[in-house]
Amino acid sequence: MADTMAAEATTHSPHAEEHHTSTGISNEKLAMWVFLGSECLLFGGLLSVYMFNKGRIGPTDVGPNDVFDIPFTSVSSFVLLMSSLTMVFAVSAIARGNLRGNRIWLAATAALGAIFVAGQVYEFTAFYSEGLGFTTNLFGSAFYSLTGFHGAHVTIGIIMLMTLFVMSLRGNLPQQRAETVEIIGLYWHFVDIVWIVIFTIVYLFPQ
Amino acid sequence: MTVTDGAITAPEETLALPAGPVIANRPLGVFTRPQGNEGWKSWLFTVDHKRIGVMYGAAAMFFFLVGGAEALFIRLQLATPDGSVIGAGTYNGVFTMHGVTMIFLVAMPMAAAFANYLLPLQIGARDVAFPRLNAFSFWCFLAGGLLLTSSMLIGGWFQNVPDGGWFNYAPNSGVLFSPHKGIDFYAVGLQITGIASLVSSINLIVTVLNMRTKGMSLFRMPVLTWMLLITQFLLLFAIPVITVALFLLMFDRLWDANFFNVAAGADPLLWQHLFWIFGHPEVYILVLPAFGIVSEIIPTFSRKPLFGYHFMVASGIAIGFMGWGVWAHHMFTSGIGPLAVAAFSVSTMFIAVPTGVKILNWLGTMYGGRLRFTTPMLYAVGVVSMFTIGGLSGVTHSIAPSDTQQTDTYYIVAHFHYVIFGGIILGLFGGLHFWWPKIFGYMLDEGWGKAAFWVILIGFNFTFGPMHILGLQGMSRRIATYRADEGFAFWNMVATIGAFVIAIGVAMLLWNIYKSTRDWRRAGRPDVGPDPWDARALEWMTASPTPEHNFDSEIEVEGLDEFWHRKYGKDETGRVVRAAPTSEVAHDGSNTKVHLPSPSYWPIVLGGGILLVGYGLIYNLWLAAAGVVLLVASIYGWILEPPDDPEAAGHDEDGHDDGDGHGDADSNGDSAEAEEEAATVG
Amino acid sequence: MSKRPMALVWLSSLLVIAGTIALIVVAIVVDDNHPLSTLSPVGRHGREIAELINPIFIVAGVVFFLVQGAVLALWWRFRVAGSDAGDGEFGYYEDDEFPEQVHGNNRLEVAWTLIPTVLLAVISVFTLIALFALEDVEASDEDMVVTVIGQQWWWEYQYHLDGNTDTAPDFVAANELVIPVGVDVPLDIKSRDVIHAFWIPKLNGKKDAVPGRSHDWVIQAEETGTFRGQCTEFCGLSHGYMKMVAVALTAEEFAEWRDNQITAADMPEEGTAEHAGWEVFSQQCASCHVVNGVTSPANRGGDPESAPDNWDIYGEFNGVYAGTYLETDTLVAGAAPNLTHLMTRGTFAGSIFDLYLNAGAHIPYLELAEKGTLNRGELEAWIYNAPERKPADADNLRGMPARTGLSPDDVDNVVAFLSTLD
Amino acid sequence: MATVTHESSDTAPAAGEPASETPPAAHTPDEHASGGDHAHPSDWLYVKVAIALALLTAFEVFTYFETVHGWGDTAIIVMLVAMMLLKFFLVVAFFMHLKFDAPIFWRLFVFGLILAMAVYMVMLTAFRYW
Ligand code: HEA
Ligand code: HEA
Ligand code: HEC
Ligand code: CUA
Ligand SMILES: [Cu+2]
Repeated sequence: MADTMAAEATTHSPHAEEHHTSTGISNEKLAMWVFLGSECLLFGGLLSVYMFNKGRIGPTDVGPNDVFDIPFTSVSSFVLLMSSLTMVFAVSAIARGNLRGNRIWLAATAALGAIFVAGQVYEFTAFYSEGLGFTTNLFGSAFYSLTGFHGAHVTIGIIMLMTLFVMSLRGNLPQQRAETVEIIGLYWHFVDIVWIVIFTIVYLFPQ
Repeated sequence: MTVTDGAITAPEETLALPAGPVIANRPLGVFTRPQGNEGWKSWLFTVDHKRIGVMYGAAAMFFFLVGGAEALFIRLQLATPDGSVIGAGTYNGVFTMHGVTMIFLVAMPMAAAFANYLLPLQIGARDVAFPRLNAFSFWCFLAGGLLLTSSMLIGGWFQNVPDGGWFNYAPNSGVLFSPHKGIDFYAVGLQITGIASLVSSINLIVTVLNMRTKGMSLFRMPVLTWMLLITQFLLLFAIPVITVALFLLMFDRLWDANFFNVAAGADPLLWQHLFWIFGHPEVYILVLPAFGIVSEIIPTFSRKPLFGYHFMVASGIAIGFMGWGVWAHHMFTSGIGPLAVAAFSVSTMFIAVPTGVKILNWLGTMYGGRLRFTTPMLYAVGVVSMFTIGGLSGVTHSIAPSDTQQTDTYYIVAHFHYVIFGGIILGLFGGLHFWWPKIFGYMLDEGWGKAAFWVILIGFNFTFGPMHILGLQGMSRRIATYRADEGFAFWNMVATIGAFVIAIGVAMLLWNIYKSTRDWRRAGRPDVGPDPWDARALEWMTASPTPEHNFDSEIEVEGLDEFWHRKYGKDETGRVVRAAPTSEVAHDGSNTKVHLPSPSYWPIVLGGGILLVGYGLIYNLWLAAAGVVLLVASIYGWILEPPDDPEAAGHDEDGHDDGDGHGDADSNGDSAEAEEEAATVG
Repeated sequence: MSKRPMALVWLSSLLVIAGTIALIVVAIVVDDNHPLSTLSPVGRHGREIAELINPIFIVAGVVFFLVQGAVLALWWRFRVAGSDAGDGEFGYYEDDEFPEQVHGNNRLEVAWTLIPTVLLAVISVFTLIALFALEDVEASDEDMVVTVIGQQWWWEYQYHLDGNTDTAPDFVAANELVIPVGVDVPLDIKSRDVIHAFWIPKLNGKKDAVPGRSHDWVIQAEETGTFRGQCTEFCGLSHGYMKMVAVALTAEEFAEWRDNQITAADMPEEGTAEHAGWEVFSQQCASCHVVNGVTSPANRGGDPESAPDNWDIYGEFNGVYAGTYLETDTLVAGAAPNLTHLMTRGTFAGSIFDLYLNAGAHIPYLELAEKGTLNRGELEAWIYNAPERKPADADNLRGMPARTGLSPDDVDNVVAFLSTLD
Repeated sequence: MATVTHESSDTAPAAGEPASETPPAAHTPDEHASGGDHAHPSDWLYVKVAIALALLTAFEVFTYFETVHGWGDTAIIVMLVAMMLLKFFLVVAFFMHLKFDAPIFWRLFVFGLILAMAVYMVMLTAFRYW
């Protein structure tokens, strides 16, 4: 949805170089922040559902301690964290007019994101083989829902980054559109901070 | 502005992306934009906030008849003891659909109709911030609404209808206890209308913050704009909560998750918390727009500015805030701890304070005024009076110990119909009469309007007044029938008669619309002019019906009630006198040089994709996959679409004569077709 | 036009309001024959609640009158005659007709913020006092605690005479909760399937029965008598037909009733209609219903040696007088009322049918089985085809299935057998 | 018509009421320096932030292993939450430019954040503690 929003602009303000708005802020960027405010409630809800339910399992059920592989998840968390760095590089490259740099960093961000998602897929299959399915117990349902929603957000982010990358290749992402990259970047960083929270609360909290 | 092929050394493709020069050409053959405003297409592909508003209104009115018909069946079944008009199973489906339809498909979209139509006008804007997104919100809402409503027909009459009540408590909503597909329809349908509300809330928030005309600072905005803004914020933060709840429900029902599986250790109260964290802000989402409408109508017909403008705004904000801290008053008996009960009981009570401020300020506005009881004014004063009754019974619910006697009885049903019908529906009907001339260019008949009001008001009180008594005498809600020896027969019969009186009133209202339209057409009378009521806010400053481009030129605002102050001034003695005739102040809509966004195919296609995904989730995942493909395709189509149709060369110069571009009474556009001109095509 | 005599204005509006109020007051005060009314409490809690809310109703009434009166007064005082809008002439007022343009008044605003605040602060104090007072359970000689279990669509009562709800109950009853008068009876409210709510309006407010949770509640009756109730949380198909009754007896009567409930049923003599009924019952009914003493766990597909079944998902104990979970892990009720003392009840099937035709006020509760005339027609119809009498979904283990395979003789015999269960 | 002053100039609100006619705010980009070319922090700053984030993460993971388990769960949770919040605000402030950008973004986002925390905290604690 984010890119559909971001893509709205010129339909109403063809003179987009100059922001013709009451606050001086572009509509798209404001919309993204408003949207992120709303996302706080979404992830907050999912996280609460997880915290509420993680302990509601029988003594012999598969629980967090049985499946979590902290070293592995730490690495993939680190990868996602670093993708935020490459993302800001992409933004700052295009802001300076360095289109090639922008492309490189966009691709790098997407790649790091993809590694993270791949790690998540691996993690899910590993957990599944250890006996934790989506339907196994409340912990399973809540865990997969929360991390799955996050994974879906990352995936959408990757698709948007790839789209930007292709656009850039085809010359449709000139410096004047730096804000598009910045807006997608906001989304990307948000997904990252959500993971910061998930990683701490879901994985690292003493069970 | 439109740049045709070759005029710029444009790269292969062009995109309607933010920031940067517009490079318009035609990327692939399919990605053109539809043309102008001709016939039905002009409605399907429109991105004009006014048409979208009208469509919201028409859809809401349609669903109101559906929900009202369901209400009549409820009342028929309950008219006598041991009623047998519809069986228990059907009854459960009927009251569930009645509640869901009325809340999500009537009250919310009807408020959205006013928000879409009026919000940009009141802040002097050309359109909302994201016109295509706005169109998408509508189609998405309609998709959700149709999906929900279709549950009554698919697989047999009322066979697959949601039957868990509108708040659909777990675990009764699980597959185990409701094995047919009804509750899937509920979960998926509300999820879809939720997306619509969320998108439109983002859009409207950005619109208000960013699209205000020159000088329109926040505290010069009309109170309606303020209330709508607060409503959008409530939606922004409340929708995700129900989204989470509905996802859990969907996962449980469709893919065997355990969120509400008590045997696996789940606690059903989780659903209640999530639902009401959404649900209580939701009731203020419903009522604040109506409050805003009342705040526009009363000053106009009192010939006075709104009493205590800042307090009205502040109390609206206070209600918005406090609305987040009271949700558990719906759960006083569900087993939350005594401290929680105490806290939520007290927090709930104090919402009466800001609400009371509103009521009293309306009275203050009327005080000393020159009150003209036109139809809109009747409805507005009706709100002041009837909402107070509902509010007061609300305060008696907030007394937690006595709520244990009241909850889930008809006393509650009485409360919320007084606030909802007496507050929201009356308010919205008032708005309908008030802005009708602005939207369509002619007045509704006052005689019929007033008559309909009185019939509705009387019927309403006869329907819901007795429910207070029934509730206190112990009649539970959601029961398909009651025993003869329980003593509920008399007042139930009164309520049923009352409901049919309301139906007559509603029929009179519809007849009024039909008759006024017909008379106006036949007599060939001219449009009413910009300002039939001598009103105050900016929307009255442009021609009626509003031209497609809204205002001929940008308005510079210097104060609250700008339009009124342009019409009136004070002479040396301080008396209010006419400063300029309305015709001089208002725009006549003749400017044809305003740039307008082209219509677009993609919002409705995207809505269609979502509808497919919806049915797919319920019936067959392959269908959902097809829907996803359509969805992704239309998102890319959306992005790749040029901002204007390159074929429509000279788009700007050609101008936009509005003609009767805003449809006829029944808003389906078919008879309007003939009168519309193909304005955009060169 | 607008200069009507104010006296007349007030008179007419007052008349309308007074008329309405009179009607309502009559309707409420003449509160006879409303067995579920919250307005005429008989229990301590119901009374305390009423004492809390009645003054608040009055406060609300005063606010109601002030606001409605203000609306009417402003209406009559400040209205100007209407003009026709539809006649092509637009604009409602002559240009020079303007009232004073008042924008607001801060002192008024503060006043009408503060006054309701203070009022509500006072109300909230009383509310909190009442709230916590109602939490207390008054000690009594009785240790008894009743576990109340809601299920689709009837109520089970497990009596724990020693107050220990972790052990097996002493006996089990259905739909009619019998209590001694004048003492607080603690309840422990649970559910076997979906959420229900236990509510005897004349005694106390309601409390939800939530599966997986156990809620404390308490009822007390200040007078002996029969008090009706209704499940008030929507619980699916037959929610409207899920009622219950509380019966308050004197201490002696209660003891008599209790001692009878603990006894098991006697096996009917062979060769009698009752015995024939028992045979049918064992085959057709005992897979769900228990009659202590004459049905066996084997009837319920259990192992006769290892009886009784473990049916309670909340505790570890084995209930002797249990219904059966047909499917414990999915938490569908599937349990059926224990019928050991069916005839000592006044109603059956979620208290929607009277078990005796002439019961009414004439027959004291304990003498129902002796003196009452059995409501045979309804009972037979129920046994023959229960879902027709009360909406149910027996295929999904919710409610009692039709027994249309029974011959008229079988039904007669079963009823004969059931009549011995007193 | 006699000399007419424009009414809006003297619709002064009743005494004491906050002035309703606040100076025109719209179209003066009051909240924000300009439309997009605000001072971008240097890439080196980003790298420093990233290093801080990495270190914090490393320390977080470190708490998980045996060495610090002697500290007790509460202490660990407090530390973890502190580090989590620090990381959170580093990303938001620097990577998402909130430190440099228009305050309205900050307000919108933080409002959602605080609302979410408050509401869900109340919900979760209500289950257990009150
Ligand atoms: C438009 C929708 C709307 C509005 C505005 C309100 C407003 C209020 N509601 Fe209502 N409510 C509903 C819609 C609404 N409600 C619905 C739909 C339900 C049922 C849901 C379901 O179960 O299906 C419900 C249920 C409901 C309950 C739960 C009842 C139960 O199920 O047990 C409670 C409990 O506290 C409650 C309280 C209140 C209060 C205190 C207000 C306050 O905001 C009212 C404030 C207004 C006034 C008080 C009047 C004006 C004030 C003055 C004139 C000042 C002087 C007044 C005093 C000093 C008292 N409502
Ligand atoms: C916007 C909200 C709204 C509105 C406007 C209404 C309007 C009405 N409601 Fe509403 N009602 C709810 C929201 C609303 N309701 C909710 C949320 C519930 C709770 C549901 C639940 O428990 O889950 C509820 C429950 C509810 C009950 C309780 C059911 C129960 O608990 O068992 C009853 C009972 O009388 C009732 C009656 C009515 C009536 C008579 C109207 C009337 O005012 C309706 C008037 C309208 C008409 C009469 C339409 C006119 C129709 C025609 C002219 C003919 C029709 C023609 C065609 C279809 C072509 N409603
Ligand atoms: C599959 C289970 C099942 C079988 C078999 C069954 N019943 Fe029932 N019975 C129930 C349930 C469940 C109820 C409660 C129904 C209700 O009130 O909604 C019930 C209620 C009753 C009641 C009313 C009890 C009360 O206290 O209100 C009677 C009497 C009764 N059954 C008799 C019979 C007889 C006689 C038979 C056999 C001919 C029979 N039942 C067979 C499940 C069963
Ligand atoms: Cu049980 Cu309603
Ligand atoms: Cu509420």
